[in-house]
Amino acid sequence: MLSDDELLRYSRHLLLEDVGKTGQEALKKANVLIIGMGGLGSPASLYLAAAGIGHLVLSDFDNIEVSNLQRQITYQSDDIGESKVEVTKRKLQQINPDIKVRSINKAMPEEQLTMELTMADLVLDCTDNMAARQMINKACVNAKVPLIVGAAIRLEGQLMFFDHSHADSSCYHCLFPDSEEQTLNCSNSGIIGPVVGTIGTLQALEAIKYFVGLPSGIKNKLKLFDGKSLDWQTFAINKDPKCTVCGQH
Amino acid sequence: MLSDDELLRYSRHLLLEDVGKTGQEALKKANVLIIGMGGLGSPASLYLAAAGIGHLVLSDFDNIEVSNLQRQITYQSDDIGESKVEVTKRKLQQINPDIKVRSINKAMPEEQLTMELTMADLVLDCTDNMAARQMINKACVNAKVPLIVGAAIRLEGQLMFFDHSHADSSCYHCLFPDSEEQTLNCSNSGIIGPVVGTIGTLQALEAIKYFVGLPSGIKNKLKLFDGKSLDWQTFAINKDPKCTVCGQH
Amino acid sequence: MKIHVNEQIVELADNSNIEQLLTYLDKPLMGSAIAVNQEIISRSHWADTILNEGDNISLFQAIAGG
Amino acid sequence: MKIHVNEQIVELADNSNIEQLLTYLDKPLMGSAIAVNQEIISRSHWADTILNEGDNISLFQAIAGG
Repeated sequence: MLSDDELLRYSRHLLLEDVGKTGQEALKKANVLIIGMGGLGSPASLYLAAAGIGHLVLSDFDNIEVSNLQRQITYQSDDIGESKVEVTKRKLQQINPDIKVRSINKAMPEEQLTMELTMADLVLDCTDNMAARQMINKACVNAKVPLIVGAAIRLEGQLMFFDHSHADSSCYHCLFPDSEEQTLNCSNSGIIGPVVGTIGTLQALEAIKYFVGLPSGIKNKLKLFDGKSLDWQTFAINKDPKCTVCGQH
Repeated sequence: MLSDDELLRYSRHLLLEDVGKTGQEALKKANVLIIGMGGLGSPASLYLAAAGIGHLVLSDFDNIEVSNLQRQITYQSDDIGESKVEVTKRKLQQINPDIKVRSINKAMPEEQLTMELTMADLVLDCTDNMAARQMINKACVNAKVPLIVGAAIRLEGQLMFFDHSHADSSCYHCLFPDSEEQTLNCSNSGIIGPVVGTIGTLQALEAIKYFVGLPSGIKNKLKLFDGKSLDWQTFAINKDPKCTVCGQH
Repeated sequence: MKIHVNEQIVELADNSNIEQLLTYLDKPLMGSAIAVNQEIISRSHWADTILNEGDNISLFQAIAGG
Repeated sequence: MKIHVNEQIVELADNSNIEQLLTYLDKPLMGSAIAVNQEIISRSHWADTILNEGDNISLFQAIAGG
């Protein structure tokens, strides 16, 4: 049931046939785990809190640095030195006091992540390194939890949706089987804020669509974003039967 | 010249060949007028402030309402009733104390807009009604000021870039010659937050690219965004020689 | 002739122009834009733009919201 | 035969497979993904995927950043 305040707050959702009261109630019941509170996690968490996702769990181990402020729009100058998850939690509650936000101020080891997944309906991978991405993918495959992956660097972005609640879903490891760290990341290659912002915002969009029951256009697909041309390419990701993570090995 | 603090703050720009020190100094000198502080203006202004646009002018006449909070991520619950431009100005300065932000807390009549355009290098149309869009387009054509137009409703978005510093540019009126109000807007049709967020974020991206000297992929083009499929369509907008706004009438 | 309108096949008399298409589709002119093969056709050219077999027509409305 | 790799034309021996293309291009395998006509080909199929005249190949790197 939605309160009178909620009916007002979410009126722009309730007007949409694709959301309505049923959709808003589904958002209220939803549990989303967002891993990484940087350039992707900033807009993703802001939009999900604003939309009324009832339970958000935020995970990151970083403190806010001045170089984050160029693109991580949750943070302001006087937050420097504070924990990203604590500051984000506070701001999300200020945006939307109706939702519950829990923070995990550390790098989760695999066992803790697996435990968290028993309570999560959906995971957003908003991390910044290959080791974390592979670990999250593997844990979501094993726990059968849907995973929306975002990534960005320079003027390029990548977006994927693997619905691991379906056994025939492909996985991140089918696409990128290398666990070794890439040499390119935001700290050594740079990034334009709205590029990573666009990808994080679209992760939030796909999450909202998932809970209100709108089909995703990008399940088992990779979207490549070229921020120079604003062109998008779309690729189908077939399940690799020999995948050591999701295959019948 | 950039200060030591600025070198740190913008380090992820300075690492990019496409931005670098020259690009960052160009951002610092830039004057951008953002009209409308709603679902488009929220992310657009946050990303431009974060990126170090030196002079931002924000225009809106609305106060914050609870129904805005579902998507206008600059605002929080205890801002309700306050002026959108004043709250945004305060938050942008908290994100980036190095930039100058000026607020115009009213609907600008044409003469005031024309006066503002003498000080603006670029305008973002983040408004929510056809009358304002037509007036802004006409004023930008006459003042030869580049204009980046965003619009969104339900799960659909539109994005355009008209560089009115070039006489051969097409204009918004070549595309949509009707000044009469549309029946569809966010208040009566609803909107998903990250859809309008994606368009506003891309308006900021195009603005940053413009000042650092990166070519736009969308000049005289319309991008249509379908939030259901995440597909984008691109259309060329030819100048209409008979256009009553930009043609040789 | 056959043309595509927003990815639907439409059967139209040969040598029809855009205004005739819109009349045939009974679509509102107000606030509409139309593109032929990814190129917007200005309102002033709707009467003199003849459509051809296989053309891809996109018809959509202005969005004012934000 | 001629194929397109990231929109550049590449001349390649007939019946080449993806591994042979990557060797020919001297591109790093690590962190790379490859698509033939908009479909990703898993690493385990690079050796047995034969390319055909006119194929559109997309070759790109994993992005880890965020």
